[in-house]
Amino acid sequence: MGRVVIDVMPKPEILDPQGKAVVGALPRLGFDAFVGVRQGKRFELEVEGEVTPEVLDQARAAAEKLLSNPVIEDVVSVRAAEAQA
Amino acid sequence: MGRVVIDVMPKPEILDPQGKAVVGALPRLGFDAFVGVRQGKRFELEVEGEVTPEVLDQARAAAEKLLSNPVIEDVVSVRAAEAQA
Amino acid sequence: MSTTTPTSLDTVERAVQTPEQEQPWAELGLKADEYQRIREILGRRPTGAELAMYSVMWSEHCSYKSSKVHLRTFGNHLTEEMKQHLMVGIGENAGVVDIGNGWAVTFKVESHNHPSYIEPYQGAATGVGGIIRDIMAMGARPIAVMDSLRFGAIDHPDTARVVPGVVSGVGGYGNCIGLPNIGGEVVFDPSYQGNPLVNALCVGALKHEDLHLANARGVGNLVVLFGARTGGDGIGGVSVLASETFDDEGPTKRPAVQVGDPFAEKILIECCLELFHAGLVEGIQDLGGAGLSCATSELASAGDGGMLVHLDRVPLRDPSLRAEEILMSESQERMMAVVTPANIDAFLAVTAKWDVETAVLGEVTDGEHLVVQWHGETVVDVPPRTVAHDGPVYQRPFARPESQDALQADVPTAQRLARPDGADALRATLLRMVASPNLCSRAWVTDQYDRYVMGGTALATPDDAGVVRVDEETGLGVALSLDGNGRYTKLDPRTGAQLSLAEAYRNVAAAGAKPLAVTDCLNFGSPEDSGVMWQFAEAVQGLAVACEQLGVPVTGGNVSLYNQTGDRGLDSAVLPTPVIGVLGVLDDVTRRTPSGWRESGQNIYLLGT
Amino acid sequence: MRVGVVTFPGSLDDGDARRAVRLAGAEPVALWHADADLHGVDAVVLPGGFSYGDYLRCGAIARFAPVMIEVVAGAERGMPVLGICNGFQVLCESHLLPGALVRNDHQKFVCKDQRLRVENASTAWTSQFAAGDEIVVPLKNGEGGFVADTETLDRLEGEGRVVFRYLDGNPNGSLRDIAGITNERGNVVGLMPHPEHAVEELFGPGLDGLGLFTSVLSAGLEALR
Ligand SMILES: Nc1ncnc2c1ncn2[C@@H]1O[C@H](COP(=O)(O)OP(=O)(O)O)[C@@H](O)[C@H]1O
Repeated sequence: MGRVVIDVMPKPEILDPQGKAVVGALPRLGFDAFVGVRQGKRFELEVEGEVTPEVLDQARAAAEKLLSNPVIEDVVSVRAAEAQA
Repeated sequence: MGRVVIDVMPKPEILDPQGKAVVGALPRLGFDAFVGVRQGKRFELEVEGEVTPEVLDQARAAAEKLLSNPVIEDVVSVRAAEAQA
Repeated sequence: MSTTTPTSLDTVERAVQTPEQEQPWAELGLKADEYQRIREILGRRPTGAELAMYSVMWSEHCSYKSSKVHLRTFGNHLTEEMKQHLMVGIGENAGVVDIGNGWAVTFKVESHNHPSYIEPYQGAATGVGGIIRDIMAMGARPIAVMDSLRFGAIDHPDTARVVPGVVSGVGGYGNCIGLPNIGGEVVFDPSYQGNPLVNALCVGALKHEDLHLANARGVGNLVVLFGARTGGDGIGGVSVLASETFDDEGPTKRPAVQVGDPFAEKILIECCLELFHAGLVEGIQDLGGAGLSCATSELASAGDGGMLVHLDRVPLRDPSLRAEEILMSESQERMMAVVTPANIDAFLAVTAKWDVETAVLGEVTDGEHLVVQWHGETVVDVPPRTVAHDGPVYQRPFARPESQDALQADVPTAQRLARPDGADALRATLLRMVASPNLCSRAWVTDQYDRYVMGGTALATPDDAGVVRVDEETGLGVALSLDGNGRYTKLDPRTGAQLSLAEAYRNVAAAGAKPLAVTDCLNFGSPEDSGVMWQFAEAVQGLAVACEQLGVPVTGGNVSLYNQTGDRGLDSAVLPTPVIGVLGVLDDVTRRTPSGWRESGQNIYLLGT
Repeated sequence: MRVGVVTFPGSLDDGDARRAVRLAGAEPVALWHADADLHGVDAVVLPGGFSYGDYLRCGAIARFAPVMIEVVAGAERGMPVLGICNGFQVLCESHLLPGALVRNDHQKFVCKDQRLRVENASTAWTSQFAAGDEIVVPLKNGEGGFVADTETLDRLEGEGRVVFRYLDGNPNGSLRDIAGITNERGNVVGLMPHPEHAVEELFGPGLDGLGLFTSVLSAGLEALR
């Protein structure tokens, strides 16, 4: 079993209400080191065999076409990962 | 500016309705390579200075305490990343 | 894809050969005499899968073993007048009431208390999902939901975890599935600190001819499972069996909580209704607590024959699941139907249209055996009635607690509860009251619930009763109110329960509806405490008598016991909290009466005593 | 006049939209997501709900439904298309309308009677209103915050393409209080609030929503003339 990991983040200039809520909550819990938080998505896609270049191409296309909305999000990475047990 | 990246995924044994919806949609768009999809969260936390070991400790604690729900999610990684422009 | 080797499978054959094998009945919550009874019923030791089935079906939650003797009281107080509109009474998935014009409604309230404490969002969400499936199983289209909530002290830190989670869980599921939320309650009291109460009600509407019951009839008819795949949800308890029976590998990780998928359930509703309307379903049952164990044994028990089920045909989310785990799994958003062979292709065409995964698991058989096979080997062979209906019945001791007198004598004296004197004091008291957690606006909660979806809501928050339209042509519809008062019930369980009923009845009547039927969720502490049991017995007696006087039958409901933590006996228990739902009918919902002043210049009258 | 209402898996307000079409005097036609055929309707409503559970992003999966190819083609020909709530999200995901809808700034689902101002009364769906009219219709969503880059927002404002604006406070963090917008041609309109829940006395906050559906009717009648 192979695995592809895709990371999608809200564009820096777009309002991120979830990240904003987190950055507000952190200091209340005593975590004072962080000045900004953004919350994005991480997808793990499993394939039957190995992660071939063709699989990666499909993953890249899926990331652009379905998994992200270019108006508000950027695909920050598409990469093969070792499948965990 | 330093940056910490935290990845949180639904536990493997827990139903992931979001991943299920995506894995159903992919083949309809012609992406037939993927047999399973899980959707998690990626947080990017910014700090003023460098990502020191103390910052990472705080990030780890925040990941466990606020950014994930240990009943249904796992923190899969907490790491420093180079700040992008 | 099976990970078990045939040699490690605890088959019926093996059970016969190894009568002395130790079994973890105690870990599964069975008492010694209960285990003994299972052995007597079967004439041998149960297999692991059978033990799993009996243990879950004979649990308090499924068998009502502590409450059964008391619940019979409702039946004893059932008069001809009360049966007049009753199409289906206590005992089915939900009661069904005739509301005229060929229409009927079915409604029921159920608890999901403990799971909502563990994981507030998912616990509450799956509670809503569960009660909706009960309503679907009657052949009805669900048309509205309500929720009655009890939380600990408002300023306790854990309340800040539980409240937002529960409220967004109720909303998240109901909103996404498209059912208007038309009312409920929110109450704070320290007794609910470790034991919040999440009671959800669903009401559905159907034409008389669409009524479906949960039974498996007709030898040769097919037993079909459809909906979500089966995962390891809610089977923590049975993992002890894995370590007993299997030595090839340790049990894999099993989730402690269930995650709801309201989208899957919305699809399931539409799919079921299409199946019903096409006449493709002979019998139907939802899968809730105890999953396939419950669905197969109840369908077979209520039918006229036996049932054969091939467990290896169950579509799995987690291929490592073992036979007894599949039987126990509480994965959500699944239904089981009985279908004639002639209809199966049409049935599969409908489920395919809705993208609902479907598996023919087996068939209705001659005789009185529920047989479950795993890759050709028999792992269960039991008389279904003994699992589903003939569970243990307890006569728990009950006694009025000695503390009850002191509690009742402890009336607020003038010194302890000073009466306001003068306009200013009155004003201050009023302001304090309207700002108090149990009286203030519920908008923070109700603003998170969709009350408009389906377009038939004629009353919802902030009114005392919710009103929804059933028949768009005539305006025929129903009013519902859900009420409880744990403080009154603690002071006097009999009268307290009656007051809750009276409140719900009044709310429905005041909305302009004729009250027709009652559902109840009885939330109490541990039945092993004689004081709690007394509260329970008194409350049920009070309700039964009051229902008879008002002429409205209890059509169904739910009992939730063991709502207590700690070892302070009765003081560890939640306030005894019967939550009562009353349903009434309006010939034309546009003639409902809203509460509150509408225009200036109207007169105000005070009715009653 | 025949107005199609699309049902996606997870659509919830499709029945309500059909009722609204009927009460406005048109004939509602149920359209199925998997059927790439508009069955000759004169206009289309994409209703509210949670298509595909709204799991990935609201409207993201519905956008690829076979019927949407026809809806997009129709919209480009000038056919009136109205997207309500989830339908608005689908229109944005399909790029028939600019911008996107994100999680409400307060992070909660909100259901309330919402006052709106009709800013543009010359679209296919607002001709029965006068610019500046104030209406009340239910608002109910979890992800209703309208966002777009500043340039897009300025263009929308400049071209008068903001159709509805929130009054009495912004309920979800929408930029510039935008509740609904239109395309350049004025035939495609998307809005977060639910006009189909304000078409019957006593089953909603009033009748203010009916105007959208009667507007498209008169647009249709114009076209016939
Ligand atoms: N958990 C809830 N879910 C839905 N509606 C609720 C809930 N709690 C309260 N409500 C609604 O809010 C309104 C006010 O509730 P409440 O203050 O309990 O009213 P009352 O005291 O008149 O019974 C009622 O319409 C009630 O149905």
